[in-house]
Amino acid sequence: MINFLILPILIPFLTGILLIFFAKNVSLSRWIAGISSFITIIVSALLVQKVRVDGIQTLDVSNWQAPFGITLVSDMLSALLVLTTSIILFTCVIYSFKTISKEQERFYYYSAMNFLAVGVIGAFTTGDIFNLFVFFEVLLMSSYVLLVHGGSKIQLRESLKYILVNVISSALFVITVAYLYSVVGTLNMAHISVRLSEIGESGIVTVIAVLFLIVFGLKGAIFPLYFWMPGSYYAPPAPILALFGALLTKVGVYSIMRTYTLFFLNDKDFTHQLLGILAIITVIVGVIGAIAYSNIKKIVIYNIIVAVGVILFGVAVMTPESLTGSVSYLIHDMIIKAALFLLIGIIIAITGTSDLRKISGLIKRYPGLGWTFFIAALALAGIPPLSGFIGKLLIVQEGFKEEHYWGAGIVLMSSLLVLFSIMKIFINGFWGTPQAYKDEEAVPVRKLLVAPVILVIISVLYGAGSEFVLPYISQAAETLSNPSIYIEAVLKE
Amino acid sequence: MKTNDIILQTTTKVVVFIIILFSIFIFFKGHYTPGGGFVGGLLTSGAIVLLLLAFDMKTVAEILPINYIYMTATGLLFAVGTAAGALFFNVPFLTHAFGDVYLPILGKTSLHTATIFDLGVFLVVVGVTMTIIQTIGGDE
Amino acid sequence: MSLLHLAIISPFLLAILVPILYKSFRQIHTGWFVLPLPILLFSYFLSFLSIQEPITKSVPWIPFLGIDFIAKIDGLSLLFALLITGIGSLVVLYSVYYLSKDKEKLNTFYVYLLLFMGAMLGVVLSDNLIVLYMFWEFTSFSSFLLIGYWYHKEKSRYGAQKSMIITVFGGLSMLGGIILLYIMTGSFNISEIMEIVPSISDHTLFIPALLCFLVGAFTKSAQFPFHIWLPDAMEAPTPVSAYLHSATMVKAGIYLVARMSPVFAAEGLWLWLVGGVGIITLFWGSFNAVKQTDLKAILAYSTISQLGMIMSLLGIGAAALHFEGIEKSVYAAAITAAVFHLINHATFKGSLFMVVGIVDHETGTRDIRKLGGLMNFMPITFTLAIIGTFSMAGLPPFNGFLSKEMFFAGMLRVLELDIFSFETWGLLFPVIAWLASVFTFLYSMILVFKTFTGKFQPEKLEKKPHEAPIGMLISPIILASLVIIFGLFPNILSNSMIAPAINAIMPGNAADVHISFWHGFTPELFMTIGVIATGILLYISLPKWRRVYDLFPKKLTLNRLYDGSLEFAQSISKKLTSGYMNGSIRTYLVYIFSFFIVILASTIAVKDAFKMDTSNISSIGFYEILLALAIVVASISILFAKSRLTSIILLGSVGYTVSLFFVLFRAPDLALTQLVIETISVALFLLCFYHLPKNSKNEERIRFKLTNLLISIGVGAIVTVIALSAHSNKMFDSIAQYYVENTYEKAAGKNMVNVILVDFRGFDTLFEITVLSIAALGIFTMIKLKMKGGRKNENK
Amino acid sequence: MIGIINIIIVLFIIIGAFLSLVAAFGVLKFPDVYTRNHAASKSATLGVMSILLGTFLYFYVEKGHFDSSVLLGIVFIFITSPVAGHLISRAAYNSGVKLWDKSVQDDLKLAAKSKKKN
Amino acid sequence: MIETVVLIAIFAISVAILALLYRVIKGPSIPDRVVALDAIGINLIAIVALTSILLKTDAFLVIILLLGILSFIGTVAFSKYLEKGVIFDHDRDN
Amino acid sequence: MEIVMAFVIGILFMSATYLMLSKSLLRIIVGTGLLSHGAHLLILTMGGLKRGTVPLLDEKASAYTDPIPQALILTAIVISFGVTAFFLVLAYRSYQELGTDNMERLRGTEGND
Repeated sequence: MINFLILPILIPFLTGILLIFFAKNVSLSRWIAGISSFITIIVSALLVQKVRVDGIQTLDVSNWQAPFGITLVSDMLSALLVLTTSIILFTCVIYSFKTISKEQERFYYYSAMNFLAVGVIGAFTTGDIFNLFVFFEVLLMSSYVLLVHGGSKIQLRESLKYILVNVISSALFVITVAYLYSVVGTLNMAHISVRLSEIGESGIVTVIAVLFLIVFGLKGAIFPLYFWMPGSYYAPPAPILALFGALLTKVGVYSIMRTYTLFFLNDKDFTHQLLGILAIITVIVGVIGAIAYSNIKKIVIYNIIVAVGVILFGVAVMTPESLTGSVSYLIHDMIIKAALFLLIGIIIAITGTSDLRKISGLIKRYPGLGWTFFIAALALAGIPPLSGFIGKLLIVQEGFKEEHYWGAGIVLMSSLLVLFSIMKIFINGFWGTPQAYKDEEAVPVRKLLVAPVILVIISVLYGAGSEFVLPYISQAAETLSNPSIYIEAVLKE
Repeated sequence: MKTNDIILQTTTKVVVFIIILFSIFIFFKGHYTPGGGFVGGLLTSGAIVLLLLAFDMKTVAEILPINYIYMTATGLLFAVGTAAGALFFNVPFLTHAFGDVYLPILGKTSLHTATIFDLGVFLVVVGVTMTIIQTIGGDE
Repeated sequence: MSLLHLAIISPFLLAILVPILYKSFRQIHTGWFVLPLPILLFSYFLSFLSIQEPITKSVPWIPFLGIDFIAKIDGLSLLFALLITGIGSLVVLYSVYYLSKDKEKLNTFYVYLLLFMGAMLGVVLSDNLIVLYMFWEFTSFSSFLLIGYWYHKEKSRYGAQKSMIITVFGGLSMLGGIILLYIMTGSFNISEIMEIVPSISDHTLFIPALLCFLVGAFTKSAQFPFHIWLPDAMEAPTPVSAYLHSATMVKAGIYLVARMSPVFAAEGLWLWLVGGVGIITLFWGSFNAVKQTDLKAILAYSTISQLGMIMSLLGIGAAALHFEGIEKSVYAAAITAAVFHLINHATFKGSLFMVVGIVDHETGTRDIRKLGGLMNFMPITFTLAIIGTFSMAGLPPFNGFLSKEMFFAGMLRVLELDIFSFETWGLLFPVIAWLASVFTFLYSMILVFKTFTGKFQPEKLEKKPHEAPIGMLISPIILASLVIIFGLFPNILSNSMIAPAINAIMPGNAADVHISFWHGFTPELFMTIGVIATGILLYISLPKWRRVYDLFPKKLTLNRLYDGSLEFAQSISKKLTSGYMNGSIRTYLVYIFSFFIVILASTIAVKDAFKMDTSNISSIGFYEILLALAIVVASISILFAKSRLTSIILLGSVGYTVSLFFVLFRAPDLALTQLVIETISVALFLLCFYHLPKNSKNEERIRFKLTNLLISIGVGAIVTVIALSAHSNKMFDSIAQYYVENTYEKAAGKNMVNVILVDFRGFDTLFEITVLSIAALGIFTMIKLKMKGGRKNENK
Repeated sequence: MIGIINIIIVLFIIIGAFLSLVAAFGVLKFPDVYTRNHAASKSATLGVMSILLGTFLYFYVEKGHFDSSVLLGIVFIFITSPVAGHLISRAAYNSGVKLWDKSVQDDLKLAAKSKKKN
Repeated sequence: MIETVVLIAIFAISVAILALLYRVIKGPSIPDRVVALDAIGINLIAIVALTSILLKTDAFLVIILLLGILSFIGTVAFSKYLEKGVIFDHDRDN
Repeated sequence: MEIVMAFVIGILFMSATYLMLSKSLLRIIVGTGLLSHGAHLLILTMGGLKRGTVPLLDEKASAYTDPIPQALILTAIVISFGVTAFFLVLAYRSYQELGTDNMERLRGTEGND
């Protein structure tokens, strides 16, 4: 079936639409949302396998040959990210059953979640730069809706800032695409790549590359464009935060990855150097933020920034291995961030606060929660054999190999501070004198734990089973480091 | 204050008719001349807004008992349905088909699946604008 | 999967079962289920004693990256494996009596302990550095968990965090070293690296790699200045201290140094660093041990110092690599001493920890100021303590005496070294060694005599002291007897264990290891006599010179440095972060836009990207200028608009002008859409802002306005400049020609824009209307969803 | 023939433009909202209709294109413009905008008064 | 000839629009502004018509009717807002 | 003309930026409106202005204006309309709940300790 690769977009899309009709019936909505996201997982897994076996999948939507129509491209990177996204969607959906009030569920909560997934998956899949913008808007629009869903004061306030920043970044995206179109006269990414490589080194192309870095950097929260993020991500409840933390910034990161490996290859000394420097500063400011706060949400939020820096450093180094590392770390980070946010959601539900100084001794009553968190924390810090290790290993290794000693060293040592920041939660929140919390009894901790436990198990398997995962990831990195594979698949030359 | 809106209401009845006719015209001609589902939809909702202005929300709801959110969703279904229809013929998603059909009275008519797609757009636009206007207008 | 792998994994497997066993058999002490495993493993490893050649078994893990679980057992590994399982068995046995099955969470305790055991076995048996690193971190974390075992105690948490930070820091540094080695050699396997080593010693990364490894080893083995975590680790239950923090885990660093010696020892820096840091640690540890009042603290510092001693021996021993023949074996003797002392230390320190545990258990305190005269109540314990401390102090006939003699011998050899400028500074080694031994003697005496002799002070004790139960005594008795046996018959170890270990450290050095009790009247012997004499003198005069310790500035201790830097890091990052994260969106936008301007302006400048080409532009019509003027005037006057209505109307007029531009620029569809959309937007503006206050007179200061102005001019200029350059750089024809040719033929339409929208790029449109729908849903939700009684707000 | 029609078209356009100017001048110069509205809704509408007629003729003659939407537009403006003018005036009056102080008569005030009395 | 005339007419109408814009900004009352806006809308129609002649294309002629519609709806909305303070009534009978 | 348009767009972006940096929420939203106008004009300009007739095939012209930018702008207009509408309603709701439209008073640094 030639349309196979659109199914991961289509299923959540249809689900989102159907859920508009059934929104008033909460339990039916839950069933639909849960089942459909599970089906999406299966379909995406099949897609990954298909890409593994048959190579890059492309679909010329509307049957117009590339570059004239819109082409969807599932290379290994996008297929893997789509799979990860669908897993995260599934876990966040089932987690929501017990955390989001019925009132909210009735107001198109699951529709918005599904549309968000459509946006994210679409952005991962599309092979057209303007279509990427459209999918960005889909996911942003859904994220606005989810961010403000429930309408508490803090949500309203932070949504204002979030939307403003994203409106600006969208406008910049549009003008950047316009500039690019002016220079190359096409929108298909593979075609752009071909034409750009014909141009060779050119000042304007470098400028456009920097513009793209700014546009995607705003979304991916790199230094110095990340300022909006901690405040905005602080506002929504846990499952939404998990979706945001795991998916939204990663779309920005993915886009930088894509454009910087496919388009801007003629002036690497400048563009990739810049990317590398920014990535390293991002790691540093992220770490600084993570150790500054004693608020559990903030700590994890700042860790998103650290991870973004690490991944992009791998992209800046730009060797096949470092790209393998980046892809591996990207997927790891999506999974583990989702898990951490969901876990933190449980902590907040139990204690009613996210202030670490008011939390202690949780492990006595909630050992399961504690140990899941512990493992997730170790995975976050990149302790072998958990999921973060291989990615970081490869990134650092290639950093040293390419003589970016400072950068690689900082990435390596950032693990320590990441660990410190996250273990602060474990040491102070789970250890310490047990205390009683109001409303504690009402929290169905066991049921809530299902979703994060699934994610943590995946993380462990992902790390320990690297041997099975790495061929896929290195296939993804191969496409990244050798754009001609991508171009041939799309333009069928 | 209660006011007498006879002039407005009478004009509105005529004008709404003109607008809707015009929007249908613009919708169908979209493939050939400027227009299309989008502008058509906006115009139709303009007509409904005019009704709302001239009459009141309750009356309009009685005349047009439409849940605009469902209308939006239906529009989306139309659009995505047209697109996904291609899946059954194993041609790429959103592949359109068109052809000339001879109808008894109208003679040779061109049928185009793009029109159904555009109808989806039309419905969505009407649904969305009306949802927005009604929710804001109806908020105390 | 070989038996060897199974041996490494078995503790982990058992760890999984422990909670189940704990739950199912509450009345039986969980320790009994655990005990058989280390004993079994110990006997399994004993079976390797006779094996001459290293045994390597490989299980593929991630061959993709050259990471395989290669278990390799040679003399050194075997020695450690035996230590781990042997001491492990004793500690488990001891813990069965030490930890009450009613009060303690035994399940977690034994899980941690087993995790540690497996991890430690993994460290010493892995040939692959990445796997070694993995187990290395495991030991750090199991140590972390064990130190924090009584997590309700503030000090436990503090100690746990400290040990974790320092050892993980070391671990990461070691990982860096591993990576650097990999870059140089292309392999993670120690055996393979060793073969390649000669060819890489000139590599620029060689020294950094060496330093990285040493940091890893020093942190783990609590070497100066990283030793500060070990005293705080004493918050762990005493069996744990005996096991992890004296006998095994802290020796992982020693293991690493020994293991990597063949790789790095050719470098002079290695000698200096390992030897020097070791000797400093030796002195500093023993010197500080004297001033401690907590029994476990004394032991902790003692451990630090003893580890320093072993380390310095390894450093000096590395000199052997630079010599041949007889001299080689002379220096290699230092390594023999190191290995021998490694074993000895495990025995006497293990037993001492257990003794202290007994004292603690039976009296409720470990403070020597409260203790005294316990000799009469617990004679067996006292005997054990005497054996342990005398061995530690280096008194005959215990094993400590032997290794101390060998240590002195090794240090004296330094005087003869004439490489790496040891001839100038080498004298320091024996001097410091001797001084340190004096203090070692001193604290050993304090440990035993302050506790067991002197005045009995029952009023200061929580419990009435009496002899410990026999079960608790078994383990220390076994260890104490080993102390004596190894002292009297050291050669039962020399060929079975020490020689193979040395072979692993110094390959090709097949010198026969023979340890003799009596060396004759050598300088070492006189040094020992001097140590004893001075030691006794100092012990007697202790109260008089104790004030020496007060001379050390309290603010400059390493602990303060650690606490201070942690606090500093947190407070400075707090300050920094709250400095720029002030919640004001304007501030953020100022940062973002400034970055935008600066980075793009400099890129344009550096890359000389600005280009203006007037050959390709279209004509300028009069009415177009008019419109342009209108749009400029309108948009600028918005800035000065006082009322909100004016600004909305002006925005609307900009929008309408834009649609007129669309008319002029041949875009009818756009003009249509823009007109309608603009109208609706204006209407929405009015609808929504009906409720808002009139533009309140926000006092905007001149500086505020000036910043805004500068930034906005910058943004405008950049956009213009890039637009001009981009337009002047049109390099290709647009793909639009295809649409012109195919719109009618293949898509049956004439309005190209519309056909693109519904057909060519219909996919965009599909999701564009999705965006609209989501917006509608969102708006509907925002207005209609007003949670009853407010939302359960988790952020308050 | 075409020449004549061209002249007609030109005439229509000139008249339209002139009327529009006049209307604008009125809106600019008249003293109160009612008089301004008068200028806008009458003069401007007429001007535009005239221009539209010109346009319609132009396309009909020059291009042979009978554009119904322009005609419909003329009709539409013809219908709606007076209503719009009426609504504005009434809104202005009801929202309390004062008449020009030199106005001589306010019929609506009288009517409202008499209505109240009843 | 027509082109010259059209240009002149466009100029005239532009001047008219500028004058009306002055009224829009100046006020003084809101109905004044609405009146002027309504007139601007009407004048825009003229501009579009004239531009179509200028560009010799009938593609923009639909805009004429569209603008008429929008201008009418806008004026109605404005006047209702001025008169009643709300734009939509919930139920006129109450 | 493209050069003139580049400057017009620059000025639009300038005004938009200035407005978005101010404190009042309304001015900020007006700023985003200007921003999208600027962006749309930019797309059109970048496609080349007046390179032919209206992109309707009836015109029997030798050259047509590039239709792609127009299609892109159309999509962008619709999207920015959706966003603006949402933003407006959000502002409205925020004012209801929070009682101010001054962004400087809406800092809020929860969890910043």
